[in-house]
Amino acid sequence: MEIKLLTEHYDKKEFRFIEGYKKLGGYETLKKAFSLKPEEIINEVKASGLRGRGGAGFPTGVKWSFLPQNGEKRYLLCNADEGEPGTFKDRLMMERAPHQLIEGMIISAYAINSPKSYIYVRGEYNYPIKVLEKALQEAYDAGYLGKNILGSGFDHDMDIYRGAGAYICGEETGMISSLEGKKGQPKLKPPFPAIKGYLGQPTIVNNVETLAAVKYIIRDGAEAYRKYGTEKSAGTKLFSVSGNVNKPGTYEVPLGYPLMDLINNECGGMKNGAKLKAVIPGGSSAPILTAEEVQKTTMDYECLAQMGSMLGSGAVIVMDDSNCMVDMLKVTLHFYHHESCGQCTPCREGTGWIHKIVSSIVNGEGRLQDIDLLEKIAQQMMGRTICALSDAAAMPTLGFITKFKDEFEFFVREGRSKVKEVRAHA
Amino acid sequence: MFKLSDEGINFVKKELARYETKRSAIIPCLYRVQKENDGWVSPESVSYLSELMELPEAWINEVLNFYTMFNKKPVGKLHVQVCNNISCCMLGARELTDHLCKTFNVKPEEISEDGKITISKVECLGSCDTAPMMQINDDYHENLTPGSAEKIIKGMLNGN
Amino acid sequence: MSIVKKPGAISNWYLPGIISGMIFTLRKMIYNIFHKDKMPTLNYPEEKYEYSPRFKGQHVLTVKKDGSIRCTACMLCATNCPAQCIKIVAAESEDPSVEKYPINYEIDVLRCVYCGYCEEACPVDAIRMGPEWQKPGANGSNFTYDIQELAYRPQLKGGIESRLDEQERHDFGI
Amino acid sequence: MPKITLNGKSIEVADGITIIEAYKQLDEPIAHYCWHPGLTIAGVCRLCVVEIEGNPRLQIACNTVVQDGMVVNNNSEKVKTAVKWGLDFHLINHPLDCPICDQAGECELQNQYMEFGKYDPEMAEHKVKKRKVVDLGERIVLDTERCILCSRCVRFTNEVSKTNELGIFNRGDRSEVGTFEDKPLNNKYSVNTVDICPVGALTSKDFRFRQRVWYLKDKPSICTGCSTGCSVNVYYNEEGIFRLKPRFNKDVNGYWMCDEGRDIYKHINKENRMVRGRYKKDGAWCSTLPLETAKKAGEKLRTYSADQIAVLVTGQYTNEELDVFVNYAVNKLGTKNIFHWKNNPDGWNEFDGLLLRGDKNPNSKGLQKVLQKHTVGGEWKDLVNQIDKFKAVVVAGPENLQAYPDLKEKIGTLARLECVVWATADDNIAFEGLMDFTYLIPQKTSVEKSGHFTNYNGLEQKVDVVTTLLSDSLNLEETVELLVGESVDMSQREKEDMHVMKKNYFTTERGRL
Repeated sequence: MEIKLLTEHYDKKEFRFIEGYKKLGGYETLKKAFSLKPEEIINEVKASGLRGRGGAGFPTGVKWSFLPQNGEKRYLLCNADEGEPGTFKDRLMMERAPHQLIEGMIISAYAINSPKSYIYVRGEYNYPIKVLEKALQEAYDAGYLGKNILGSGFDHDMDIYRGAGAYICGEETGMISSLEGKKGQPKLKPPFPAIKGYLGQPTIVNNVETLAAVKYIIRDGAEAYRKYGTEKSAGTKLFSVSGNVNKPGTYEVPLGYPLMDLINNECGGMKNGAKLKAVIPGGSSAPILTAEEVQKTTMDYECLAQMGSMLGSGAVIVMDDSNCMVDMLKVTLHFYHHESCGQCTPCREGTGWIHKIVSSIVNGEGRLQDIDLLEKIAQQMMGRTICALSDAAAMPTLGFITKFKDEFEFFVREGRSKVKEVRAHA
Repeated sequence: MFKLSDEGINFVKKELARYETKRSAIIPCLYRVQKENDGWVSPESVSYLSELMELPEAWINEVLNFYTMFNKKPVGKLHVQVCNNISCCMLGARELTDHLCKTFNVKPEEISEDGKITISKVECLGSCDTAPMMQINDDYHENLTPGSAEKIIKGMLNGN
Repeated sequence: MSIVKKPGAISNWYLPGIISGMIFTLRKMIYNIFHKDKMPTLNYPEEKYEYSPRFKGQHVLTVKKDGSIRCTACMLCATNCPAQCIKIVAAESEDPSVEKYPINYEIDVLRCVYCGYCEEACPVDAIRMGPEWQKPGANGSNFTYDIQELAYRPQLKGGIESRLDEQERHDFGI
Repeated sequence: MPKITLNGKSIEVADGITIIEAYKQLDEPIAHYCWHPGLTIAGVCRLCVVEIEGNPRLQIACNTVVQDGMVVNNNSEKVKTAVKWGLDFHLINHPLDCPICDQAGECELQNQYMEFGKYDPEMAEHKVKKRKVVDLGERIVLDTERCILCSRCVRFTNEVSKTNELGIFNRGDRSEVGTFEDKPLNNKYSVNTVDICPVGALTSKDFRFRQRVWYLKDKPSICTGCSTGCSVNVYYNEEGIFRLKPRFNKDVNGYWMCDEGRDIYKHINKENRMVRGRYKKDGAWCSTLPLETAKKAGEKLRTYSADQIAVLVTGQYTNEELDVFVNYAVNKLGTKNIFHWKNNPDGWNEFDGLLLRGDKNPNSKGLQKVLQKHTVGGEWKDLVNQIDKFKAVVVAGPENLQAYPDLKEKIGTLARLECVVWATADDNIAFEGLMDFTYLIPQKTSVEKSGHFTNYNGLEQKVDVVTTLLSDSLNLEETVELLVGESVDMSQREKEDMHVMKKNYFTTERGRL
């Protein structure tokens, strides 16, 4: 059953502008937040069990409490560099409800006592940036941003930074590097950004959805938020469903929702009534689930971890049986090969290597030992690098190979796909 | 020799003051240069920008080469970027790209002879529910078929 | 070794031995006159013996398809040479894909012990030892062979082309 | 002081150091490329992985600070496999053209693969091709294909030389190191990037292809290029000296040295040296052994009275030599007219903030000390003022004539005197301008003698004999002894001169058959 918490007013056009937003209860929560102490907000967020919605699923309240108490200037960054293939929920959130994000950010900034925040939007999102810029101006004009907001004595400035097309900038330290005007290469951890982030200052990076959800946690209280979802995965989550379904799109459901229900009820079932073959549950870096596994999957952090996959950014890619898995892996690996920042050797060389191997299999030049080699390489790429891009390339590789080994072997032996003809594209 | 317009120079000065470090202004300034330089950033313009911003050329060049939205080669008036990522590929993005390349007689990533169009394959543009899709200059065009995509581009080419 | 002498009077006579020797020689001579083709000796130096191609004789520097020298002046042969008879002077090549080549490559064949280590050490099949085995000279300096002699001497008819092509270079990972 | 256990050995280390530094301290082998003690941590090569007890993930040693009680190892199977694969990842796109590459023999990739490698390459795909032989100015050649993107050189230009020329452009396995549009990398410290490059991506034009490194020996010495006195290693063989590389010295130069200093070996090599002693007689140059020249000069010199002799001295000799020289000049020649010749008195105290100084002599401080001891000394201008007073001058000339751009002009001034006795290591066309009764006495260079140099800071540093290029030449001590008529025992001289010929010099010695 879809629960419209964040997405309640997304269909209403006036929700995008400040008057309409205020009419629908906007910025009321901000007033409530200012009546609370920052620590109380942090505790409320902790109690709500909100976990980062960008991919890693780290508890947000805990992340905020890592900030050093030394009076250094803190930054809040909103991660709107939505690059994970299959994900498009943040775009929707920025287009349909910019003020919801801004309000959530002001509350969060107040909680962590940050005077300055940036929304880092991926460069391709030209329209969302325009919407956000307008909303930001409206918020400044209405006195929700700037000096002494609503007479609370809290000053906050917010700015938008437009990325320029690099998946890796969605990684929090990569984003910080990019914001500093460098290549978007992730930074070494430790120190973590909460200790030393943007320009060496303590920095909190949160996803759009996370920050927007903060508003609802403060509005309704942690208990009300916990009502949705499971014990360990509280709240609702926006899932971006794409692929071979009848109604692809973004759906807000509580965590712990069965994946089959999401496909059959919300998305209207498989396109043309085709047979479900596999689902990638959390963006292309999540290991794939076979049709049998899908039946018993519920969409929450724990269940998916148990299935050997992950919730990631909530991008559900549904595949029917017309898709060749070797070909799909090639497409996926092309992406990681293209997006590897080139900093750490295992990722830089490994992503290229496995992409080349899979390409040569698709071109009919594969060798049987290549399949084992792919597994070996992928295993050695896991956990060896600064950021998780290397893992993100290795995990689907392992997933595809272990679960659809017969297709790979068939392709190597016969030089053609088991499923359909894959032509070489220019 | 490339030079920014006065408006552009003011923009650069404003951006330099806007962020905490001067370096942060590199991306916005490169966007500006790209806009004023027919859609791409030439090496001369990097040197020019380096002088204007008083930052080393290598820093600007690093940024320029890292991000895919800056074009290092001249592009056509219509820069058609077809998403070739997983969701779009499942629904025929590659066939769409091939069709467009054949129709408009260009090779992917290359500028057409008349300089009007460049078709390139890009990674996920965050519009997977409406696959396959393409971005022409700044705008998204979604739920495409080879026929509809061709029609859109032809319409825009004739409109020019 | 000791010479065993048979005791007896006849063996002290030389004449029978000499005559039997003469008969043997005469028989061979007459045989050879009528079977010239089966004669085992050569009329050196008009005739020369051809060794098998595997004979480790005179060094040859191989060339590429375009006739330029294959050697990359890595000096591994010179390093490996137990007689220290190889002298190489490397230089920067105009062609970036070649990068380095020898402007001077000399082998002092009088010091050379023909051990073949240079051939073994060469990573690019640039030096081989061929079946030629002798070349006289009147002066010490005649025995220091340079690139001209090693790669392009008339007997080689424009040089021996190394098999190593681009594909093989790839296979070797070069 | 945290106490930690590395590979089963316990060690006490300073607070706040990283595990890799502890490994270095213990001299345990650990693979690494991007880490360099003189630069910030990049943590990108991922080779220095270690297993820390209680941590399921392998950590990189260069970015992990030691904590008390840490138990670390890098010899478990897990770590070894990770390092092997790490090296394979480095090599899959690295061209294996070691025969051509000038780094071969001192290449970290070779060494570490030999030590830690997998020895079983599985790469069957085509390598990524990148640009080769990129000309980066006067001193550097870049090969982007060989680069393993450790970013040491980039960090060097950003952090040490602060010139920011280098960058890594593009991303993924298309990344290429380089300067913008191949602009020259012409900062004053550029060749340090060659030293820190673990592979043959950056090579020095000066040294490139001149020698294979395994033909070279190295010995420590001090750079005589300026008064900083950087610690260096001199690389040489029987054919001469080929290069200088900085040697770590935390008190003076750290890990670096300037490009100018790297050129000083050129004046030491035989081609530029004064091999035979020379003197001018009846307008023609005669050449003899250095010893004979010095004796002849001494005979002539002793015909003048003490007041007629001036002594000109440069700070290019060791403390020991200068001590004897000044002592003999004062006490045996009896002159008080000793002048300190400086290379550029105006820019004498210049300093570029890192290493380079305006005083281009290794031992100006030492010379001043000696002069003070004997309460003598004047400047060049003092000599010029009273030049008519003198008939003869003894010059302890600069070893590196390049550092004295006004040499010709100075020679012109000195030529006005009747007799010039000049101790010099290098030959120069400017000497032709001198008149009769000129004696040029060949000197040893800094790599051929032992002694001490005192740098700008008063730090005394020892130099030892690295090699002998010209066994006949004298040091300043012997020269002055001969000048005052004492005898010098040459029988103990090392006889082996360097061979000018390359490896098979035997051919020339063989003669006709």
